[in-house]
Amino acid sequence: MFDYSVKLKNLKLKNPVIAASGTFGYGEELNDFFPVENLGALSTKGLSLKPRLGNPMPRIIETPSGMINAIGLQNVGVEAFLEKKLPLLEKRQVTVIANIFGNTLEEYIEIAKILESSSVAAIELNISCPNVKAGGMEFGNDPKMAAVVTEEVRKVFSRHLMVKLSPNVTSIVEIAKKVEAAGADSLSLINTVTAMVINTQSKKPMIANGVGGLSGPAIRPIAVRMVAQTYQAVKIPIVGIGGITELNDILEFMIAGAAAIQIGTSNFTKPKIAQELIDQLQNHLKTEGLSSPQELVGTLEGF
Amino acid sequence: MFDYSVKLKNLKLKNPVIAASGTFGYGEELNDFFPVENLGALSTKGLSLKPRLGNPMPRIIETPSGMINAIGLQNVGVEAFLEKKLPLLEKRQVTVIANIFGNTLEEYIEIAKILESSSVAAIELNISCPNVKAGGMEFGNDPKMAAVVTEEVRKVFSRHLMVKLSPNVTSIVEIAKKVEAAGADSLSLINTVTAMVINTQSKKPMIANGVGGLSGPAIRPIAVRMVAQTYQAVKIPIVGIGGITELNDILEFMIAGAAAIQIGTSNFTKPKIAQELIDQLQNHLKTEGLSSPQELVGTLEGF
Amino acid sequence: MKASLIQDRLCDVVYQIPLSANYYRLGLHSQIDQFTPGQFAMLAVPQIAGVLLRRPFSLAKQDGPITEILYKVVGKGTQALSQVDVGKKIWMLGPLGHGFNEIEKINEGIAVAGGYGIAPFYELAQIRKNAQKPFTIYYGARTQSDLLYLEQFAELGVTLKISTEDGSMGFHGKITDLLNQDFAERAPQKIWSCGPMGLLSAIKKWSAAKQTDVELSIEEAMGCGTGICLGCVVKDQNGQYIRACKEGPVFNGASIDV
Amino acid sequence: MKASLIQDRLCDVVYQIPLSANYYRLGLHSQIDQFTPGQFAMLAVPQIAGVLLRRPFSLAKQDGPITEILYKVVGKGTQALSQVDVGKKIWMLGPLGHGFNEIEKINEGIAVAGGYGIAPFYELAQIRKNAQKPFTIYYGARTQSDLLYLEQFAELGVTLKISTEDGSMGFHGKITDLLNQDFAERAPQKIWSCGPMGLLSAIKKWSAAKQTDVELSIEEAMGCGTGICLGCVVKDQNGQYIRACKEGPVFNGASIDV
Ligand SMILES: Cc1cc2nc3c(=O)[nH]c(=O)nc-3n(C[C@H](O)[C@H](O)[C@H](O)COP(=O)(O)OP(=O)(O)OC[C@H]3O[C@@H](n4cnc5c(N)ncnc54)[C@H](O)[C@@H]3O)c2cc1C
Ligand SMILES: Cc1cc2nc3c(=O)[nH]c(=O)nc-3n(C[C@H](O)[C@H](O)[C@H](O)COP(=O)(O)OP(=O)(O)OC[C@H]3O[C@@H](n4cnc5c(N)ncnc54)[C@H](O)[C@@H]3O)c2cc1C
Ligand SMILES: Cc1cc2nc3c(=O)[nH]c(=O)nc-3n(C[C@H](O)[C@H](O)[C@H](O)COP(=O)(O)O)c2cc1C
Ligand SMILES: Cc1cc2nc3c(=O)[nH]c(=O)nc-3n(C[C@H](O)[C@H](O)[C@H](O)COP(=O)(O)O)c2cc1C
Ligand code: FES
Ligand code: FES
Repeated sequence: MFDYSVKLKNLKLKNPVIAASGTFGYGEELNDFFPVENLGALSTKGLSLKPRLGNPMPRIIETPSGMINAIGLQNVGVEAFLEKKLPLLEKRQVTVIANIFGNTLEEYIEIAKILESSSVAAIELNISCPNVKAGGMEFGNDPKMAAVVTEEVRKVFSRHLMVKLSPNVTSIVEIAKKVEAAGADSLSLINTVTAMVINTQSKKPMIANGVGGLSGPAIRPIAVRMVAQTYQAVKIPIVGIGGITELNDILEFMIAGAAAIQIGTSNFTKPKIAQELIDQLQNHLKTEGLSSPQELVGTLEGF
Repeated sequence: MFDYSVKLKNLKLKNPVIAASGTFGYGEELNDFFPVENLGALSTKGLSLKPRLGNPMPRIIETPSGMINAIGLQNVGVEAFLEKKLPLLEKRQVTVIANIFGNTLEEYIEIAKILESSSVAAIELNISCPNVKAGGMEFGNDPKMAAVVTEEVRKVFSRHLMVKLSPNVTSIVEIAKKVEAAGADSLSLINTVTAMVINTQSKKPMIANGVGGLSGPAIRPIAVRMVAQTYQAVKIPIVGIGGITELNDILEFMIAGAAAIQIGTSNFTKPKIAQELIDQLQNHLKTEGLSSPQELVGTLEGF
Repeated sequence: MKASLIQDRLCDVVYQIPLSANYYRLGLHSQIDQFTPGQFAMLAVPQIAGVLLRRPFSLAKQDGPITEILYKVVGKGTQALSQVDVGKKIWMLGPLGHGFNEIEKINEGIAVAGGYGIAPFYELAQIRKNAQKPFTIYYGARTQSDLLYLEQFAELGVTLKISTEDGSMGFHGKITDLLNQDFAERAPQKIWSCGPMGLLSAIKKWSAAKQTDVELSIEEAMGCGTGICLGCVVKDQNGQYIRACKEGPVFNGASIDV
Repeated sequence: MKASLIQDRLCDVVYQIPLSANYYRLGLHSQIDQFTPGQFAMLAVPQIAGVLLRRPFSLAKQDGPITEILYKVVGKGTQALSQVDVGKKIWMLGPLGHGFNEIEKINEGIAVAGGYGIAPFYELAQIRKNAQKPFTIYYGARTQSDLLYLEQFAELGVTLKISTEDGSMGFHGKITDLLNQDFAERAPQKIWSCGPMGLLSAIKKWSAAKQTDVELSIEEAMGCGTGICLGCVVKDQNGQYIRACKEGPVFNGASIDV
């Protein structure tokens, strides 16, 4: 019996394909176009306690096989999300993962509390955010801070807690282990790689914020490496992210150890890509005679 | 008066374009084809105390706008280099930078001592190498170890000491500062980004070593970011490396703060690229009415 | 005007005609029903040398199943696009965004266009003609060879008011100077404008001074064209960022900060 | 044979002929003087979808200024190559590496080829013909449609010994079985071989048993083709890694570990 669903501990997905945070809006934008409820899950644009204006323009620039963004986490805020955006997703029975971030530990906790009494299936903790109280050092770049924020959110949120890891660190494995010990249910990786492009005419960065986050196929080999390394070090499920554009990319991540995957930048270049990959993956698994996606996970040999 | 030469402290280059280590052999391979002496300098394939066999095949794999290599630092060893390879470079009056690495601190020191009594103009210390004595942790990923190896080599090598930094760290700025304080004359960055591609048929990594180093245009925006950040933090000159394929890329690095640059992977895709870029850069500087490359360095605004 | 559903379709290239000044007319067998001038499409240009994202282009004209795009080669994506031969295929996502309003209703509407900002006015002129309304385009360019579609506009009975920066054709100077001259006494009933940001700012200012209704089609770098990346925003009158691709690209001049 | 200097030249595509089984004959206006069969070139295939590196191909034939490449579409680089129309241009770096030896000297030399390993033997057959030496090619393939250049070899007076895995043409079975049959009593004077690694290993073993001189043209992933990346190595008889692109791709069978 073929079962296409995936269980990340207490989070059940109808299939392993998740739309990545910040690359699928709040699920309403592609509505005419795409049956959002077909997704394994939708990770929302990052939510903060208060609405955020975001960065000035320009915010994006293409790079070789990639793009840099510095949207500045523009979002409606967690309250407006629950009021205005979530109902549509509820109506369509989408599995919603609320991607959240704060500038202080208190903000993270506050948002998580608010979400505890909502219908979202899970929180994805974006810890690649500068901690204003710690002088701008990112939560996600310091194993200790990453553990603290996980632990505190864990206390106030009882459903699935996914923690999204930053690749801009010396050892993602060390952070993964700390976050696991602090009570995370799963890990998603990777977030974007910090990068810059310079306009050689104006001598200014091509995005207003100076640096931004590199995503797309360019970073896929970095992400696959990090998933493979992390898989060897933790027991909780891993969600693989980075440059997925075709079926073979999903297979790479799953073989490396990802129980589910997220599609980001590819939603921009091909808005129906998630649906196509959901179908293709299902066909592939059946053709290979596998009874569930799980059978592929972590089958990497010789590493 | 237009002056195309570049001074990295005590190291004078006839132009700012250096062939990157491991991507131009020992200078003899492209001989028929390319007047090696036209290069600003040539950084040799990484040299170790004893000859090294290198990794099994496959050693390279293409990735989106990049490639991964795990050559395993195959090289003839420092003695054979001095005896068999250096004479040709001396004859052609090439400015030679000896790229060196060791598995232990002692090996680094030993090689540097040997080179002290040779004609090489500079050492480029490749610290992205696993330290066998410290359980495989890379020298270059730990600020303290990076400083120690710099300091010790500094004691035995009196000419130009360039230290090549790894991008696989949380803060390249922190390491740069430590290495500067330890006596480096210049910094070159970046080395390759650790990455992996999986063969989804065989379920094995596409390169025998498992992981390898990502290079090429894909990593350029990461490298430019790191150069810009490091330039703000150190006083010694910076040599920019990563994905340079055309004139505009060189300008990006120089504006970000690189006093010179190295060309790596592009030598594979276009063996005359270094010569072309030397000419194009010179023309550009003249057209812009600059009297030396130095006038571009660190002119980045709004960061 | 009935809205066409967004579609993403692999279209045959039915023509690719080089014009002056690195401009091309591209015909795509899109099978779009119709679009509102000002709407655009995201084209998947060939992914040469690391090109990843699609590129936005105004829809210039619909002729049965064929959509025309007027584009200028400015970088590697448009360069790659210009190399696509007739008979090859290109993915086109569209029509996207909101176009110009009141095209058939307004009696004395004028357009102000600069550069490839002329594109939407080809279809717009057709609609005005079908609706038997007069139509004048103020069309500014650097030099004569940058002026496109002149014959087509003549056929559609459009009154063309041309200005060039170098005086090689029409009025010598800026398009706003020409507007000042022609509308010294009165104001046009409505302005539809499309072109570089500098032009749009000038037209917005000019219209405000004249207290005339103006719609601006703005151009921002676009990542997705569908509202999901937040890469293309512009500030509205409340200082909030709204999306050029979704809420725009055509905005009421008063509602945005350009 | 005098060696041609390595050059990197932007060549016109003069023909691009689709054959069976996804094979193509590509004609490039390279202006190479000549090459030694077994030498190869690095072609800059179109950099579609992140393709970065050049791809190595054996030089199949030189006809005046035109170099012929015989290639099979196996991945995205060769796919992109097959889309390049006549009249477009491609960078070609070559001739590279060391080719087969004693082509004109040996009296009773045979070739053993598999797959696109047949390519170098087109020129080699021409040289043998010019030198008035007989030439037999043992040519193994999966099935009949994988067999290329059959007419050309006939014209050049080559004796073709064909084996296919499915028996659709010639001997039904492996090429080594056919060799065993034909050379039961004696051994060929020399073997030149090119094809997949599996074939080369088998031929090396077979030749060693027969104590016959064998040259193998080996195929490894290549980053540069010029000896600077160390990405294409093979072990020599001392266990040292040597470069397929520089010391090879043709090696004396005894000198390498395949
Ligand atoms: C709604 C909308 C409608 C449009 N309609 C049309 C239309 O109808 N016709 C049309 O021709 N265009 C139109 N455009 C513009 C079109 O989308 C762009 O011209 C196109 O995307 C350029 O792509 P490219 O790859 O050729 O250029 P890119 O390579 O992306 O470069 C674009 C510009 O930026 C510059 N640039 C890029 N990188 C750098 C760098 N590192 N340093 C300095 N400068 C740099 C280039 O020189 C070039 O001028 C429209 C845009 C929008 C948003
Ligand atoms: C000296 C030499 C001479 C040669 N001569 C010829 C010749 O004359 N004619 C000829 O046709 N070829 C020749 N080749 C081979 C030719 O170079 C290759 O076929 C070509 O480089 C393939 O390029 P590609 O981009 O199409 O394939 P790639 O996309 O690079 O892939 C190559 C192969 O690897 C597989 N592959 C790639 N990525 C993955 C992955 N992630 N997981 C699993 N499998 C994967 C592909 O399916 C394909 O089979 C020669 C090679 C050498 C070294
Ligand atoms: C435009 C854009 C906005 C993003 N916004 C967020 C965000 O709000 N929160 C977050 O955790 N990640 C965000 N990301 C990161 C993606 O979710 C994803 O981790 C990253 O893009 C790598 O995947 P990809 O290569 O498939 O795009 C954003 C990425 C992009 C491109
Ligand atoms: C095949 C290959 C071999 C390399 N060998 C070395 C080496 O021996 N020592 C070293 O310091 N860097 C080595 N590098 C790294 C390059 O010198 C350079 O830092 C890196 O490739 C980034 O530059 P690029 O993107 O221009 O290639 C090697 C890179 C490649 C691709
Ligand atoms: S282009 Fe992505 S939101 Fe507008
Ligand atoms: S392909 Fe680079 S050394 Fe042979």
